[in-house]
This record gives sequence, structure tokens and C-alpha cells, in this order.
Amino acid sequence: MEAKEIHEILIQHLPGCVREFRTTTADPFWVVESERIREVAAFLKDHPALQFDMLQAVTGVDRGECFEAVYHLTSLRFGHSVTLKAVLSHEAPSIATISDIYPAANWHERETYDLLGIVFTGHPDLRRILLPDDWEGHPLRKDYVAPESYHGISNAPD
Amino acid sequence: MVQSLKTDEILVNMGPQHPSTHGVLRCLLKTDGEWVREVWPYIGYLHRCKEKIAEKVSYIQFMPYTDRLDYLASANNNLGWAMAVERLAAIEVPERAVWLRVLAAELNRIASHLLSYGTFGMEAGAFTPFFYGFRERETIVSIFDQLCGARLTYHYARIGGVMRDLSPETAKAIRRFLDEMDRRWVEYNTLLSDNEIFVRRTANVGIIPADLAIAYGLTGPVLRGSGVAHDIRKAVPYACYPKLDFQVCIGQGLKGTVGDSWDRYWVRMLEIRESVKICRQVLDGLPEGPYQTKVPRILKVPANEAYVRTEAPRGELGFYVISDGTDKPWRCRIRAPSFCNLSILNRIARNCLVADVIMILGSIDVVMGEVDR
Amino acid sequence: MPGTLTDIINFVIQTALALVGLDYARVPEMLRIGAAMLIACAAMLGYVAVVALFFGWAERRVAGRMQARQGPNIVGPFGLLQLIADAVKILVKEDIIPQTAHRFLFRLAPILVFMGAFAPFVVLPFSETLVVSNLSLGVYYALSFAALEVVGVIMAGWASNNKWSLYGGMRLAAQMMSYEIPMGLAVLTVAVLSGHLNLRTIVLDQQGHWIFSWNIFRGFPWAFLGMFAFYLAGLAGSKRTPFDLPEAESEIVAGYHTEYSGMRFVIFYLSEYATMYVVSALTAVLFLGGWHAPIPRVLAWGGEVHWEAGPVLSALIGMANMIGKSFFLMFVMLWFRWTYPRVRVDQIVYLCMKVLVPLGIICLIGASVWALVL
Amino acid sequence: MLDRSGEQPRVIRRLDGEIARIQAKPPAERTFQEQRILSLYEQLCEGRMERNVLVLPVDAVLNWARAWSLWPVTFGLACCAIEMMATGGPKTDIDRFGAGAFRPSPRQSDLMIVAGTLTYKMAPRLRRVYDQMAEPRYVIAMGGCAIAGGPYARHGYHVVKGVDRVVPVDVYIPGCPPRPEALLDGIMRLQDKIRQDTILRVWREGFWPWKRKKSTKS
Repeated sequence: MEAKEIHEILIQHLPGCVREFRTTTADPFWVVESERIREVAAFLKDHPALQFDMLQAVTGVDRGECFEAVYHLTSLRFGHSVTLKAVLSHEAPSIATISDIYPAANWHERETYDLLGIVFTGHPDLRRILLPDDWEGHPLRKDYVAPESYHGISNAPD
Repeated sequence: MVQSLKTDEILVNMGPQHPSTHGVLRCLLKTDGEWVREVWPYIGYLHRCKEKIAEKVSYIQFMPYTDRLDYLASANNNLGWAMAVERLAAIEVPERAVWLRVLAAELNRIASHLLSYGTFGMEAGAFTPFFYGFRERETIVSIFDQLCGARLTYHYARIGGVMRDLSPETAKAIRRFLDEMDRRWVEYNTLLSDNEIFVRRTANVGIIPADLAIAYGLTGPVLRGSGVAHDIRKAVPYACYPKLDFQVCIGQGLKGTVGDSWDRYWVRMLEIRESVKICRQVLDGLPEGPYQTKVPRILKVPANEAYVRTEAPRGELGFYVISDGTDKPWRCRIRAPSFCNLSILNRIARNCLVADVIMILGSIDVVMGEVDR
Repeated sequence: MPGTLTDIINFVIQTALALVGLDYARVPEMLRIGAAMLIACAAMLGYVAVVALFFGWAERRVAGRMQARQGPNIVGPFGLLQLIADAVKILVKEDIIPQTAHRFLFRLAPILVFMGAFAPFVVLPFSETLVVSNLSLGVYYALSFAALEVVGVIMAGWASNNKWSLYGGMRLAAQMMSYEIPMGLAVLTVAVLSGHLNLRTIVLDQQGHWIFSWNIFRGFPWAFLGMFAFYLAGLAGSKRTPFDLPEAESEIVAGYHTEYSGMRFVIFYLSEYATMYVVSALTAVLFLGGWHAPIPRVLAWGGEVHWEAGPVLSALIGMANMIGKSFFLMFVMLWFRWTYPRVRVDQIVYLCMKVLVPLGIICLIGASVWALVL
Repeated sequence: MLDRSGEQPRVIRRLDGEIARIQAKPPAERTFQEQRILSLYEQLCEGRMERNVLVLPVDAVLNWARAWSLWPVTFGLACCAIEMMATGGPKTDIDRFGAGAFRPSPRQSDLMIVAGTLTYKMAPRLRRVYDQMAEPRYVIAMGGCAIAGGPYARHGYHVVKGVDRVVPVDVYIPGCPPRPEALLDGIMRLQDKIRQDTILRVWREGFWPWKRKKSTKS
């Protein structure tokens, strides 16, 4: 199914959800209202003509003035895929989890929390996943500064 | 009586230094005697900051880092990154380079599956398959040595083409290897696949039903082992795959239930044969022409974004790249197949024996370099 | 004619003392027996060490051959000194006792394990004369001492205060406790067939027509099946692949000897090979005709033509036969190890309780019926 | 400073008067040259004491055994671990050198090949494995990451820049990853290093069990 048709189904069934539909990039994407991400995800998963049954990745992007949470969904049955984006505030980035709709999102959300500090509310187990528990800061933020040392091991280059 | 016999549950830490956790994975097991009640994987012991580095170095400079993502399948990673950047910058790749990339990727897939065969055998307690797998892998590695001068981190696919052309001698060596591989494949099966003990260790162990596999976003042989015929090479054809004739191998539950460890293992074995087939076709149909286009040394990519999917030996390798007009990506997200495949471990490795956890882990075949990035 | 190795040693000492003009008969009897036993044990200990070193080397060479590589071949000719280097290195290596370990049991465990592995050597007959002690309940003695090993391993597993060690110890406990049953049943099959528990008499019983007087063929098919039960159970008892669960390195790191280093680890290593040898030698003695040659007597001086060839030569030939058979069976163990995967902990009990024990019982009943009928 | 026999080598005897003159001087008045001569003399005497007929054969045997029986611990971190495995493979069989018995338990192994990138999360574990190994123990840092952080040295916030910040390293093998031949070469260099070792070093630190400090390893 083409992106345009998916877009039509989306605005028809979920009015007011899609803030923007961009087709100028190599992959088209939808910017959805961040409060309604669960609704959109559940709809995309269950709609018989769409059936986006697989979540490929949840990505966090630091845009400088705001954060973006990006969701890549695909349908094994029909072979089409969508990219959803939700814009979050830079001060307290937070969005509802979709890990109960897509179990695959569990680790992706943990990773996004770990590296970018985006809080996924309702996540069953939101801990750091890649970095040690006592690590300070979120490295993929643009203003991140690497620590001088960690547990007595110097981080200075030779 | 049964109540009074109840034993205590203990927590056992398997890893990060454990002989069979494929590197530095740490699993916390809650065990009741030999029975494992629950497994919690802990990752990040090899977190090498790849995504941060991608933002700090240029598109061309990031290519060597993709080598070290899934270090068993460097050629596949190179292919994915090159395709992503080419799509963003709209670079046309000569046809010969596309075919050569596919040749490298498929050879690497064989090498990766051979290693997986070996380590899986070793985890089952049989040491010899490991050396048999390595013997053939060594041939592939020396072919790569001829092709691009490296044994493990090939850096073969470059943005806009490949690094070097295929020489007739190398082509001959590849053909010789492919013929040998057909014979060896039978030998492998005699040694391990049909071994009664091995079958009993793996069949009906760690069953992943198809719907669960899809829900957890599993890809590659792990998904296909559950009977889902999903292969990016067929689903979203890229490179020269549409012109090639090959099959998507799926698990059929030959020795047990569909989606058990043996099926996942068997899918890999079948894929070795399919890859051999692909390599032959590529060698036969290799078009003439240049192997590289001119790409500016400082490659400035216009503001754009793309999610490019390729089929790595472990599943769908996705590069989600956001460019901002400079020579460095604004954000690069690597969707690593092993990361998603591993996330199901907690779900399927319940109420099984300690030895089964090892077999399940081995059949999922994770590479920590890719899980932790 | 001297009866056992101890007698031979006594004889040698006596002769040597007589040469320097001393009367051995005036030495108290206890001292005489003790001295002879001590020397015989030292000889056996040396033999165990040599067997372990040789098979340690052979294992790596055989593994190399089976795995399309060389194996150790640089240290000494054919890498023969490799195991010497390993032994010297590991003997001077630091010996760690973890702080949280139970110090006494941690030290005691390897000794018990080695005792269990070494004690059966006392009754193993190498030829008609070459046996340290010709016990009338030889088989019984060997099997009961083998059970001591379990205690040692459980002790090692528990005293290390390491969870993986504990797993190893418990696995071995389950494994060996259950595998002693089919082992005992198979031995009983032989005992019923020959009517003895003395290993020397059992071998002497198998004297006769080429290989057809050996127990595997004499009690066909019961002893034939019994041999497989015995050998498999012994394989499990000596913790070899496919039954190497107590030290399964891909599952439980190194099992019960995870925390052992240096000297104490060597003892575990030695006793593993010693147990392998004991199992192989017992199989040879019980089922494969012991020191009798497998070729017709026209071609060999083994078997009943012993004394025709002179006592020393016949003893040597018998020994060669015996060691040859044992080494072949040990080689089969190596072969297993480098071919098969490991079974799982439930499968190992399944194999014992549902396959080998019924097999053993059938063999025993069958052999009893045959003993009554024939 | 003299050895127990009282015999001095000829070179030293010739220097005897000179040395005595320098020794008679108060330390503050000695010139740089004289200090050099004195320290060389001391070193020579010490070296001579270690090379006696009792120690040499023991050294020879122990070093031979240690050099030819380097059991590595099964410890792979990243990409280099694959090349480490390949070194054990059929083509470059590390077992030929007696170093092929990969032990799963650090207690029984002599050599830790740090093959791959060490991260901050992993560093305490690496240190722990090293601590668990029994003396004498050796460490090979294999590959650029283990030497100095490799390609991650600049922007890798989570990568330890050199494994020698955590454990002492005996041999460094450059490469990314080093070829199996390079690892074999590294093992030979380590053997060279082991051959220079002397038992006296261990003796001073307490060779006899009853003189040695009680083991306090975790």
C-alpha cells in the first residue's frame, strides 16, 4: 500500500492525530500528536487493511530545541511500512510507552531512555540498558560531555 | 510432602565472562535446582558508542565502524551503510559494484553461519564442529584477504561502489570454495545436524511461536525458524537480489515443533546452501563495467532522512540516518537484528534447564558487538 | 611361583637382601607386607601418572587429528613433552583457596577423589601374576571405592562456595548414584556367568578358544549387552563426553573444579584419567578376556600357553594384551568425546533409569537362566 | 655486594680500587660519572648473584614449562575474539604451542588474552577475572582497542582507553584485529619474556608456602 493511502486511512479513522505528513524526504513520515501515540500504534496494528504487526525500531532524536521519538513499523503481510514521529519538549521529554502493544518496543524504549533520557511513561521496567546504572547523563544528547573518569579509571586520551 | 520438599530458588550470574555467552552477555538466572525459572539478560558490556561516533565523524569515515558492528558480517554491514548514504545523497552505483557487494555479502553470510554452526556445536558440548566450521571459514576469510586485504573487517563496500575489482584468480578461488562447500555441507550434517544427542538437545527446546516472534520484532533465521517466510531480500528487494533465484528457507518442525532451536539451526544450514547458490549466480552473471563512481572526498549530504533495511545474517539490519546538509549525519540509528532477537530471551527461556538456556542462546545466535553497538 | 605383584616384590627384596647377606625372613611380617605394598602402590602411582600424561597428550593429538589440525607438536618430538611442561607448570602454580571456601573440605576433596580413582588399581590384574592384591571380592572392592569419588566431588562442589561448583557436584551425585546400578547389574551378569567375584579368576575362566571363550561371547547375548551397559555406565562414572555434565564448560564454567588451581586441579585431572583407565581395564577384564590374546594361540603365547613361554615373558605378553585392550577402550572414550555433543541432565537420568537399568536386569535374568540351563 | 664465594669477576677486580675510592667518598661529592659507575657495579654484582649454578637449572626448567604451557582463559570481548578463535582453528593451530587448552575457569589458566574493546561496564569484571587467576599470570592486550581504545579512543565515552589502565599488560599486539599470525607472534614474544624470568624474583616475594602471605583472593 502506498503512503498516501495509509495517510487517508489514518486521517479518516483518527482525525486530529496526524500533525504533519511529509513526503519530501526519502522515506515519508507522519508527525503525530505525542499524547495519542498509543492510540495510533494500536490502530495501525489492528486495522485489517494495514496490519502493522512488527515494530522495527524506536529511535530518539535530539533536534536541539526539541526531542523526537521515531517509530518504524512494518507489516509482514502487506510489506508496507510507516515512520511515525512524535515531538517532545526538550526540558522534560516524556511519552507514553507502546511496549504493551508492541513487546519489541520494550528494549528499544529502554535504550532510548538510556541514551537520550526520553521517559516512557507506563513502561514496566524503565532502567538503563546499555550503560552502567550509575552512569551520569545521556550520551546521545547534543550537549553531552563525556566524564573525566569513571570509578577511578581515567578517561583522558593517551 | 511436596510442600516440605520445596527447595530454595537461587540467583546465578551467567556471564559476562562465561564460555558460551557469545562474548560479554550477562544473564541472571533464577534457578530452582537445575530448573531455570527466569532469565534476565543484561547487555551493554560492549557498548562502544557507535551512534555517538556516527554523529562525530563523516559519512565516509563511519564505514569502518560498521565493520565492527556485527563483526562476523562486516560485508553485510558495509552494504547497509553504503546503501543508506547512497539513498540519502542520491548516488548512482555502477551495476558491477552492486553485484560485487552482493557477492561479498553472501560469502560473508556463509562465513557467519559457519561460525554459528561451530559455536552452537560447542555449546552443545561437541568441539569438533567448531573446528570444521572454522576450516571452511578460513577459506572464505582468505578469499576476502585476496579481495580486500582484510580478514575480518573488510571495509569492502564503499560509498559509490566497492573498494577493488574482482580478479580472475579470486573468482576462481571462490568457485573452488563453492564446490568444496557443497561436499562439506553433507559432512556437517552427518556430524551434527542428524546426531541423535544433538537433536534431543535442541528439538522442542525454546519454541518461539510465529506470532510471538513477530510481536518481539525478531528477524532473520530466528523469525524464519518459526515458519514465517520473511526475508528482506524478497520482501523489499534491494541490490541485485531481484535478478537472482533463491529460496527463503523456513523452519518446518522436522525434528520437533516449528520454531524450536533445531529449526533455527536448520534454517541457517539451509541458508548456507542458498548463499552458495547465490554466489554461483553472481559469478556467472557479473556485469562488466566500472566498479566505482566518483564520490567527493568530503561528501555533503542534503537534509534528508531514510530508513534502509538489508538482510544481514542475523536478520534485518536497518540504518535510520538523518542528514542535515553537512558532511556528518545528524543522527544515525542502527537497528541491530541481534538486539531485537535477544529481547525475547526472557520470554522463551522459562521453566527449562540450565543447559537449555545455553542452547536457546546459541540458536538465537547473537553478536554482542551488534547488540550493544 | 609367586602369586601377586606383592609376592614378586617380596621375592625381589628377599633376593636382593640375600645378596648382601641379610635374612629377610627375620624382618617382622607386618613390615615385610607393608614394605611390599608400599612399593607396589608407588609403582601403581607411577603407572597412573604415566597413563594420565600419555593420555593427556594422546587426547590433544587425537583431538587435533579429528579436528583437521595438528595438536601439540613443537614441545619435544611429536609434542611428547607437552604434558610434562603442563605438569611442571601447574605444579609450581599458585594454589588458591578462596576466602569464602571451607578450607578443610576444600583440601580434603581432591584427596578423596583421587583415592576413589586410585584404589581400584590395586585389584586390577595386568597378567596372571601381576596384580597388587588378589582380593577374593575384587570387583566389589573396585566398585565400592569408585563410589568414594562421588563424596569427594560433592565435597569439592560444596566447599568451593561457588554456585557453578555446586551445580557440578550435584550433577555428578545424581549421575554417579544412578549409574552405579547398571554398572553393578552388568558386573552381576558376569559374576553369575563365571561364579566368582575375584578378577583374576574371572579372567582365568575366560581362557580357551580364541575370543569365543571371552565373556562377551560366552554368555551371548547377555554379557554382550551387559558390556555396553557397563562401558556406558563407566563412561558416565568417569565424567567423559557425552556424560561430562559435572564439568560441562559451556554450561557451568568448569563444574566442581571451577575454584581449584595448581596442584589440586592436577589431582582432579589425574583422577579423571585414572577412572577412565579403571573403567576400561575392568571392561577388558570382565568381558574381553583380560590378558588373553585375541588371536589364535598358534600365533601368540598368551592365554594357556603362558608357562611355555617362561614366566617373565608370559607376564609381559599378558600385560601387553591387557594394556592394549584398556588403551583401545580409552581411545574409544576419546573418540566419543571429540564426536558427540553432551546430553542434558534429565536425559542422562532417563538413559540410566529407563534404558540401562532394564537392560542390566534383563541381562542378569538371562544370564541366570543360562547358568541354570546350560 | 660481593657474592658469598668472595670471588669477583676479572672486570670487577680491575675496577676494585676505583670502586673503593668512589665508595669512600660521601654520596654528595660523587660526580655523575662516578655515580653511574657505582650503580653499574651494584647491578653487576646483583646480577651475578642471581646467576649461580643452583638457580640456573631450576630457572631453565620452570621457564621452559611455563613458556610452553600457556593456558589461556576463555575470555573474548569483541571482534578480536573471533581472530583469537581463528588462531585456535585448523590453519594456525595455537595448540601446537601448548597454548590451546582454553580453560573456562580463570583459576586454572595462565594467560588472559584481552581480545577486544574494554568498556567501563566491563572493566570491573575484567579486573576480577585477572584477580582470580593464579600466579604466574600473564596478560596479552590484543588489538587496538585493548592497547589504547582503538578507533573508539576519540569519541567513545564508554570505552576504556587501554586495558593497561585496569590490569598490567605483558605483551601488546597491534592490529584491528591482529591476524592470527600476529597473535602467535605475540605468544612467542611472551615466551621470550617468560624465559628471562628467574625464580629468585618469586623467592624474594615468598616462594615457600609458609613464608608467603596468606592468599586473600576473592
